[in-house]
Amino acid sequence: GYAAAADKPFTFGLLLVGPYNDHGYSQAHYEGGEYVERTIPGTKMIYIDKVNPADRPGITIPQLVDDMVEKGAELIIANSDDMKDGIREAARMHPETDFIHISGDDVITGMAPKNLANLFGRMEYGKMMAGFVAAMTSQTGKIGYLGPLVNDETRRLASSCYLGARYAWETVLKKDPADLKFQVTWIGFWFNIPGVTADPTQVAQNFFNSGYDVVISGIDTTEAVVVANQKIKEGKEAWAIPYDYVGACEGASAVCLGVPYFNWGPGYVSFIKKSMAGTFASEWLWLSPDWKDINNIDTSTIGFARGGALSAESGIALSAFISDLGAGKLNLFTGPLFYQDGSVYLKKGAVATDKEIWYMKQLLKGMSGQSSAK
Amino acid sequence: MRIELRDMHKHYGSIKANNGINLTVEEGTIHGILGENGAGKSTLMKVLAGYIPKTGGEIIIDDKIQDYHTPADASRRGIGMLYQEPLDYPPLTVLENFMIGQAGGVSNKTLRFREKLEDLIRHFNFTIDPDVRVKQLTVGERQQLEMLRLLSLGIEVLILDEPTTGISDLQKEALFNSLRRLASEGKSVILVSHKLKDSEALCDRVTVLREGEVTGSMEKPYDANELLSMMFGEPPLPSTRSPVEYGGTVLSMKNISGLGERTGLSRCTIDVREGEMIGLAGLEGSGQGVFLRIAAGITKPTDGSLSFFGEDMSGKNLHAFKKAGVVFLPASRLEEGLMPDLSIQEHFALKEGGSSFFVKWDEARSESREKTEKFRVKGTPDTIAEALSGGNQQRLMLSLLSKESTLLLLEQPTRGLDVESTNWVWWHLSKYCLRKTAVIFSSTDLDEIMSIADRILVFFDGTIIKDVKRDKTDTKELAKAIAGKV
Amino acid sequence: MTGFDLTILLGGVVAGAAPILLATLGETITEKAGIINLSLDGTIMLSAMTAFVVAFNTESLIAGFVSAAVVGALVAAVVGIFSIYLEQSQVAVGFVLTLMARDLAYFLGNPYTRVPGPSVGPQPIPFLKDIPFLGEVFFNHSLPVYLSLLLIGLIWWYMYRTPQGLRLRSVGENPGACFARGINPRSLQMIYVLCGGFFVGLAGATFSLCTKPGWGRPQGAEGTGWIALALVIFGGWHPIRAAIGAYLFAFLQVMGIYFQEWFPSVPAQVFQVAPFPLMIFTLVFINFAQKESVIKHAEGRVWLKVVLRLFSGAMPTALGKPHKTGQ
Amino acid sequence: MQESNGINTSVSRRDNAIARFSRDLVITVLVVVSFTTLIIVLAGAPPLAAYYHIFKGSLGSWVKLGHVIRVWIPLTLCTCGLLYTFRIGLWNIGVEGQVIMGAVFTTYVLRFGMDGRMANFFLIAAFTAGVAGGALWALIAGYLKTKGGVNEIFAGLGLNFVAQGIILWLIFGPWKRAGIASMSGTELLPRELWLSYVSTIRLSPLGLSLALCAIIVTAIMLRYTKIGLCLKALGSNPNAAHIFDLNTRLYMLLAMVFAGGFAGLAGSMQVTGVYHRLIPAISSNYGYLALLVAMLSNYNVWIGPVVAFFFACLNVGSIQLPMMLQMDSSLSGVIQGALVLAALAVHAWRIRARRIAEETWY
Ligand SMILES: Nc1ncnc2c1ncn2[C@@H]1O[C@H](COP(=O)(O)OP(=O)(O)OP(=O)(O)O)[C@@H](O)[C@H]1O
Ligand SMILES: Nc1ncnc2c1ncn2[C@@H]1O[C@H](COP(=O)(O)OP(=O)(O)OP(=O)(O)O)[C@@H](O)[C@H]1O
Ligand SMILES: [Mg+2]
Ligand SMILES: [Mg+2]
Repeated sequence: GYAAAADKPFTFGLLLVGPYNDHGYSQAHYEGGEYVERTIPGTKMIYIDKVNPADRPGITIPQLVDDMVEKGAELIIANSDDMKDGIREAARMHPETDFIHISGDDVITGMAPKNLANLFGRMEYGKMMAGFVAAMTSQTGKIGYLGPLVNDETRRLASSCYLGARYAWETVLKKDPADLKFQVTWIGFWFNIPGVTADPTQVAQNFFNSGYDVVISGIDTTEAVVVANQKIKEGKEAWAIPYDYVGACEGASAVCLGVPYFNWGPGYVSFIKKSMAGTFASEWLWLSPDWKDINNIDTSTIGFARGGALSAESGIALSAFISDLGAGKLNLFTGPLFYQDGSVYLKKGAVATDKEIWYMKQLLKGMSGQSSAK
Repeated sequence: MRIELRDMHKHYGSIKANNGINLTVEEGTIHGILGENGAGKSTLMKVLAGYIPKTGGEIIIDDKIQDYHTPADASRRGIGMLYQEPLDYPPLTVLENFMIGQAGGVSNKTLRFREKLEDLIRHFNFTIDPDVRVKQLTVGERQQLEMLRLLSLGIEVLILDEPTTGISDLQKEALFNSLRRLASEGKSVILVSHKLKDSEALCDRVTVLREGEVTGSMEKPYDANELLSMMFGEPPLPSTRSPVEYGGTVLSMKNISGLGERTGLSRCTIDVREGEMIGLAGLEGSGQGVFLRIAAGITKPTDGSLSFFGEDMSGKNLHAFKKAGVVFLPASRLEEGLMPDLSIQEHFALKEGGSSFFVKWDEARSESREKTEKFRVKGTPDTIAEALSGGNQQRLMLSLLSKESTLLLLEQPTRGLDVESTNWVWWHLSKYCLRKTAVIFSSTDLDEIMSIADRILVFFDGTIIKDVKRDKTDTKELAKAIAGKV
Repeated sequence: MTGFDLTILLGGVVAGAAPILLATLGETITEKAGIINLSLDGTIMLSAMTAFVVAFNTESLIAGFVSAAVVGALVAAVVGIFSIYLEQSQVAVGFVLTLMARDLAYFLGNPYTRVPGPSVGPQPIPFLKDIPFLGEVFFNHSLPVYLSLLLIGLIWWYMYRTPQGLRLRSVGENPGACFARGINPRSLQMIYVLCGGFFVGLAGATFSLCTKPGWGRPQGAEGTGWIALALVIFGGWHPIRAAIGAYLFAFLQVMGIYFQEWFPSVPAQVFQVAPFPLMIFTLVFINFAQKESVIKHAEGRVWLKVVLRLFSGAMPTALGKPHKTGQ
Repeated sequence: MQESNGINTSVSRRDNAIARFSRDLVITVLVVVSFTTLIIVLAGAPPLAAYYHIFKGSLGSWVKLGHVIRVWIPLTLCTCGLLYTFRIGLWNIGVEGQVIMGAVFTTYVLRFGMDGRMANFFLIAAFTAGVAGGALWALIAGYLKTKGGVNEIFAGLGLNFVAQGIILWLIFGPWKRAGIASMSGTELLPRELWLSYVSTIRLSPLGLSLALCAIIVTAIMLRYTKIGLCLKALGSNPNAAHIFDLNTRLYMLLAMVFAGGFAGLAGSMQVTGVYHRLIPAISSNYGYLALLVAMLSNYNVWIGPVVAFFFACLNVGSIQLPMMLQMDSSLSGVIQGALVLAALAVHAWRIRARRIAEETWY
């Protein structure tokens, strides 16, 4: 990249996997882009949403990148794991443009060209909080996790959820570990594609129908909350924890325990500043929450917005949990931890390295559900 | 009720199906409409019945000009029609067929109509079971049912379009008796037909149409020759063919049985020799169709053996039969015989077997030119088959036959043809017999079979109940056989 | 989910089948009258979108359902006009509309993607819902579900027990004969095309306001139209057998979730397509059951007869061949 | 459609046919434009801007033209294939699944060449496999039709969904990336196995020439060969087949094989030329779209590719709508559908007009 001339605005492009207004993952990115426009004067966002073969048959990532470059984009952000190959190919085609791939690992694996960087947030902390409040709230001790597709990231996040839940169940509530059931059901993609993925609505309904009273969503869309709402109308006890987007609890205060969300603004800003200054470099950035205030829009990449259904005492417990995490008093990725098949993940007392956390090879022992698409 | 038609016109594009027809039908009479194929009979009647719109002219009922456009209006004015091709619902039951068009609303009216129907059946002493499906009835019974339905609507004028095709003489008698009865009850009946005999037997008065115009009309007693000349211009010459001596056995069937039509075919055994002209008599659908199709290799027999020139054909496919020189012409031309959307030229290109990958268009064109010439087909190489008239379609099919054929199987080859075309067809086919080709044809017209065939097979309920030389029998005997009495 | 409870499962089936059942019944009516409305898949999407958007803006569920039904009827009207009055290929028109209506739905519904909106609440029927097993399965649902249940019997009664129903069947058998009997086949067919489309529209509304509340892309109704079309055949153009087919299908879909855990080696996605091979097999069998030789073979063998009757789908004779202008 | 009688000379028939065609075209376009404009206004967007962006987004630059042609190639291949089945009166709606299976078979072969050696050999083998795969899938539908008596529309539909299931099973199962199961598809192919393209316009000359060959071959097959004639004949009246000793089943299967073969080829193109891997939506709905193309071009082998090109422009250009106007890009689908409907309507209206003229002839 090169420094943008003062007169002409610095244009950056955003490739969103879902609808920009999906109240989930993509909207979080979209608003991150808007944040950049607000905070760095002279920047302009162009975006294209629903970038997935189901919604835009026949469209390829390089093709979209070509178009954005034509429109003057100097930095392009691809926000989904499954744009990996496309964005790499495009980066090779356009060496003078800078690229950020969200949730990718090309930089670690060394496959990334010089103009491609990776950015992600340490959502496992958010997920721990989600699991924590889930276990604090659950009456039946049965927690359902609505998983997307199986890969390192999703295994990592599901496991973090479980660790948070287990901590609340055993250490805070002092209940019998045997009574905690944590079930992961994968639908096959980040959102429902009829006839392709399992139907998240039906999966969630099945959770609630068979005694699970808290459903944590790992997917980008809001089925968990919608179904929970239906269930309380039927007079059942049901809670849900959506994902990704700070506003995901809107209109669902009766069932929503809170939402772990991404705040992409800070990450974007740091990269775009570099690109404008011409100091953009291929790096792997994995941003933590700002423990001083995890909901600070200017500093914290990961946040947890509390929902209307969160009880007061759970709320207090959550605050304590968060401050412990922040102070480093508590690290749930500490051994002994075992994989589902019983093999060792972390030896007794060992603390997981970033790589060990990033490449989570299986679900953890104590969780049920598929560890990998066999 | 008195019907008068003044200067009726019905045009189809350039074709004047009816061209200024005047006609009067008196109350309580049976009025015959005679005419060759395509004379305009059906068209005229369909207009009268409100089934098709007229192009011009007036319909006057009891001295009042009436203008109506649908069959409903017509029947409200007391006019009902039995169409040439039965318009009913084979999969539904007799009672349901009877009800459709009469019963409305959502309340269940089955009982009332059942009574009504059974009364009528008794009145005309027919034998129809209200609960069987119409597809199980014979053509005759279907006509009877249709007639009862019309009468129950309070019809004053009953139109029948060629009701005597494909029904047994017994059924024909039953029909005629009931028609006479209707006339005696003061209703008017209009009977459309090709067949002089029928009209003579029944009608008080006949009107003859030709090329859409009235060529004359006549009271009883009728002068057949004069009627014929009204119908065809000059009376047609009866067909003559020189006798041929037969050669070896072409086709031999042993205990052949097969499925199809209503009756199927069971345990049929015959030998056919070169140069023979065999006529298949019997009611439509008594097994002739199956017989022909099995012989042609289109339908596979369920058991029995079949051979050509001594070679066993069981298990052989259609292609093998073609190789053996078997040719089959079905009764329905556009449905089974020709490709409606293909031009005459394309038909010849299609017939031209050969192993070449590309089509030889120029050859096809020239061949179609000369053949249409030779067979007097009214059309150019580019005319599509659908646009040809029935007779011309028949001619086209004959022109597609190859000379080398050893066995011709013809299903009602003259159905729907006027006498001239008919004679021409037979004259043409007789040439095949001279070439030692065996010809087997079916027909519903006994007289035709008697005059053409030199050997006759009578079918009844899927079996051959009679197999005689023409000169060893007579019409009466055959008629009885057709009705099942041997 | 280890907790496998038949009652809950069947309850879920009855509820889940509601929209596809409505669509299937609607199409059964249309095809019984001799017209194929191939546009089902798109129609459902378009009406689902309409239902949600209208209900969202007017905050009236009724308005949502009504407008959806109207939209369904409108699309059907296009099919009807093209095939009955303009004498165009029904399959062609229907297919085009399938794609077009779906895209139209996505296009117009775009601003409403994933916005939380109104949805039909459950309406357990007092007393009835307390019947041990049946209560949970049949009487613990929302109104659209009850409607779908009700329509099965209603439509059967109308078709086979009323003179009007007789007309409906007759026009599907032979429109020409209807014309000769003073029934106007075209308007009659048009009526039932509209009527069928109306129910399909309701099916769409049931999706976006009840079964899968909300609008989005994908909405979750994609593909059901095709399944409904297959079920009509599966049901041999008989409302009750079509309904059985619909429930069988819903059952398989729900089971997919359990299968995922019972056969972990098979990816979840595969179970989603399980019903289609089944449909093909049924169609083959239906055809097989109508073969003359088979029927002859069945003579005397009672059980075989029963099986054959089960599969003997009597297709309306004039299906796809509307009445041509009288010439 | 057919001339009422063959008397008028072919010449005069041709030029008044052209006149009729152009008149129809104008009417159709007018109808569609007004309809689409209405829709866009309904969606609260500026129609002219929308059309402008679609145009600029499809033909605005060489690169974009390249993208258009890359869509046009598989679309044309499918359309050509469909002409065979339409000729014999089969509604091969299963073309979608045939594209998918073509892609699957292609990928299967290429997986043996992942190390990138003997690339050309593997590419040729892969294309052959692709054709075979599509043809095979079509044959199944064909057999269901000829032997099982299953209406080809439902057989085809069912098989489409089955193919979808198979491709998903492969991507999420046996062919998944190590440890990962994701919609993003199978492992990326090595560059050696990508169809070489002119980088300035991202266009593969091989693909282009394949499509052009397909058009010419089809044109010749249908007009000048026995097969073409027989297909037409059977399409006109299968019941008369035995009179001309035509094997209906054989020709039905043959037509299906042709259709499936071309569709499979399109599938190979998608894998080697576009996505460079197998993804669940590999067919990109080109099969269904091709059905519309065939209909709109009135099953004419020369008009077909033109329509296909126009449709490709719509598909590529419509991406601008969300970018520039926050409109959904499915507008392109609406326009395409409206076109076909309007064309059908105009066609029907013409027939009516002619009939009325004849009725009132004196
Ligand atoms: N579909 C059509 N298109 C154009 N012309 C047609 C069509 N159908 C019939 N005709 C014309 O109608 C005339 C006669 O056809 P039709 O078979 O109805 O008459 P017909 O008197 O029964 O002939 P035949 O006595 O030989 O059976 C022919 O000149 C034919 O060209
Ligand atoms: N639908 C039609 N289109 C074109 N021409 C027609 C049509 N119906 C009838 N005709 C023409 O009208 C003329 C009279 O036909 P019509 O059916 O009345 O003859 P017909 O006397 O009933 O002959 P048949 O004894 O074969 O029934 C025929 O030449 C035929 O070509
Ligand atoms: Mg007649
Ligand atoms: Mg005739």
